[in-house]
Amino acid sequence: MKKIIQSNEVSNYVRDGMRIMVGGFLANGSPEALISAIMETGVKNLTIICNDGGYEDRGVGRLIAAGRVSSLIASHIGTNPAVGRLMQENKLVVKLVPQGTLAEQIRAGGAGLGGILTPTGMNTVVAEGKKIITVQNQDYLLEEALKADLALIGGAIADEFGNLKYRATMRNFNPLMVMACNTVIAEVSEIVPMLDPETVITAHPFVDYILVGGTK
Amino acid sequence: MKKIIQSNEVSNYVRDGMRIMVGGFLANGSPEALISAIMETGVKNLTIICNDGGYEDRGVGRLIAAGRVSSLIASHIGTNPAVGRLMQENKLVVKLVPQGTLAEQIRAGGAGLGGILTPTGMNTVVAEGKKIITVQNQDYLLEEALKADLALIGGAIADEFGNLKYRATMRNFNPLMVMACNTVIAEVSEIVPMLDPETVITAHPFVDYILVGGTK
Amino acid sequence: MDEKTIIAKRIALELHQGDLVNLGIGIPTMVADYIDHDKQVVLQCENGIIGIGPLADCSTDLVNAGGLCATILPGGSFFDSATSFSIIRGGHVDVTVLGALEVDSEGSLASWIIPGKKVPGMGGAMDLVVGAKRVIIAMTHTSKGIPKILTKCSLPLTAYKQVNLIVTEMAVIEVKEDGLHLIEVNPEYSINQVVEATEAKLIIDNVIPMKGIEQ
Amino acid sequence: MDEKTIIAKRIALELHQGDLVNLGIGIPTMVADYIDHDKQVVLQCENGIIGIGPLADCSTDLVNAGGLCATILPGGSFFDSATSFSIIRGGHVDVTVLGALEVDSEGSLASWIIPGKKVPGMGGAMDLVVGAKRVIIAMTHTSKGIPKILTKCSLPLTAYKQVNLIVTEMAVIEVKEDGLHLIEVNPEYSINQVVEATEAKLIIDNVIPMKGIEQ
Repeated sequence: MKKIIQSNEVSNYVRDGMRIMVGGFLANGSPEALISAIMETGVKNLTIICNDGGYEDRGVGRLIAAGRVSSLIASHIGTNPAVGRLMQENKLVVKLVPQGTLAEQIRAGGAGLGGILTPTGMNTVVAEGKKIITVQNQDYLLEEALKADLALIGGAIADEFGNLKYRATMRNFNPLMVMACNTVIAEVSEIVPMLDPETVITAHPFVDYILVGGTK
Repeated sequence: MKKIIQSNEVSNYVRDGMRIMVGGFLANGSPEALISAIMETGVKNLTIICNDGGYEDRGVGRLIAAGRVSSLIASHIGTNPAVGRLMQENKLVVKLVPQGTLAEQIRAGGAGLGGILTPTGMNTVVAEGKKIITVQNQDYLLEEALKADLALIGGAIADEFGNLKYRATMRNFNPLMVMACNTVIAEVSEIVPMLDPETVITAHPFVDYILVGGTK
Repeated sequence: MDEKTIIAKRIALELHQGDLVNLGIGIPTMVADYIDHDKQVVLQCENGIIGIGPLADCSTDLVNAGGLCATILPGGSFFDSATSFSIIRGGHVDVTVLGALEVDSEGSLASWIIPGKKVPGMGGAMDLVVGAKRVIIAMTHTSKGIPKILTKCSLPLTAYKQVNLIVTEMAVIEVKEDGLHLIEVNPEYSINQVVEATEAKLIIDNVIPMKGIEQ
Repeated sequence: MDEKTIIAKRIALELHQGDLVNLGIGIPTMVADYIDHDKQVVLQCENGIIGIGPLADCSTDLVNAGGLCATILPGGSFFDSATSFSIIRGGHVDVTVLGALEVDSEGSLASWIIPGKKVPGMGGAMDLVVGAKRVIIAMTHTSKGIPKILTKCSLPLTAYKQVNLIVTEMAVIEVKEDGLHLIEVNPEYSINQVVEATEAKLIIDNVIPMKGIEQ
């Protein structure tokens, strides 16, 4: 039912300057085969939204280390020395966001909400320049919804209809990102005939393309 | 691990004037045995938050029809004639909320968010008296988070640890409400040894008491 | 063919291959019976299901958005109400088909309350019409002769300027920036009859016979 | 016993029957090794797991919040990052144990950035300290002799007024409305040594020997 693509077809869906959400938490649940496929294309100047900067040799960190990323929105960059180096060389702009805020901003983007009202980051530099909204005598920071052109999803198992479930902690940001992007490519380790309807995490209408290539 | 209670113990956890969230959608996934147990107690003057008014003889509608409810927050009341009748007699105050807004307000209550920014209800009576927040040139209605004292959960299957999954469409508002209430009583049709960790919908720390009594 | 069937058959033509569709209660539900099976249209219900199938006896734990016992088709899935309305509000539903009490020349609609008379509530309708990419209204053209397509809705709105298409037993009307365009008329009626049954001004440029309603 | 072990053992005493606990990276992770098994403390990791177990070889698809391969205990479950932070921000975590670069007399802490030098990012720490019912800081008392418990944090804050307890290898300090109360001192140190190693004013009323650190 869904379009199964090969890794050399990934280039059809990415272009310079694109805004891309990439699933994974410290490369756990990151789409390594899709990232490799994008490394093969010449695309550059990408804006990447991901939980963290990954590692130089794993996860989204590979794209960063290769100089393909000009802007990164993440909660943590301490595991990838390339991030700090490129920031100092003014080749990479990093926006750090509290992890729960990032998750919720992406969810809001997919859910048609304008943003979120969170207590996280109040009275810190995170709050600088942002609106404070008071609800029932408590102050909340208004953090705007996030969307992107493309989602690269990992850690999944698909069924023949294109439904996804995720393996263990590989779920993390993946099911949030599928809702918040115009195009979704999911890397799956296997395709089973049909998932139990009660265990589907991402329903098939949200998946545009599937690449079979994830490690099992 | 969790405290298993009998229906005559439910009275220990409810009292007059309590604010209670009740799961279910037109009584599908409503905790009928818990509702019967509450009917047995003398409690009254309840504030009920539920998707709808149920039916006179099914779901939360039974509590309404019996005059136990003084305030109802719901998205739909057309299936229970008792609601309209009690409203006209000034015995029941009803606040109608768009269904997606209600779901998201309850989720926000459980998630520690102050409220939500939704386009739903803009330029309608739903917007009256509420703050409008503009984000990226679009106007959104600020709808405040909802919490309650007690959640009555239905449609569930538990494991011996107290984890829950829900049967088919009985999931609806149930997993949102467990997060938004101080005390949670779940009515389950059965207790299995252990649910697959990837299929758990409500994790056991959110469940305080379990009543075995739901219809299978 | 009764008027409900005419409306349902015509709307079925508006659904395309792979569309994710939410059908409201009443006439909209009937649309499901006339969808071309080759199209692989997927039906969502706001109570938490993608891939709802035909009605069933109540041996299942599954109901549709009208509370009636139903089935799930292969490939379907269940989710909670917050996820369901993320799908709806987030613009992931391609088409929603809903009934209405009134629709007006700006594409606003009223469907959830008749003050002092009937207060069913809005249920999921306000989210659906704001969130769905395309909003189709399925309703009889008049209420016992009284027009329901108005210059301006008189009842409290469900949403402002969200309707894309109005399908009645008499006509198909498209809502555009400049107003209501009469695009199809049921051959059993004249254009004049449609105009007379409509309070709002209709822009009449290129009317064709109503499609999809052959016996 | 090294200073990290002292801190971890003392903090383990703060966790109670049935608590849902999130342990940060570093010393906080070590706390897990000293929790009394009868207590049924449940560990949550912000990457989406309740019931995390010991580390494992990487034959699983499961990592802890430090990215290390781990296991899940019976009764555990997985969820996405939005749900994980709903649990955290929503006040459902009973205790979080985190490291810090600085803590101050108001209970504010700094832990995520040394401007111009090191910018690891805040990860989930800002949500954890705002959301958890109780915030315990696990850190060495000084950084090579330079106090980390200050009148006022000098580094950018992780959160304002959220810390409840500070546990170091020298002492246990409780944060109250009126300031920092020195409540326990490791018998290897004198109260004076603790005071000298602390920049913030300590309220000293009823000090007892540090609990739980017997060999």
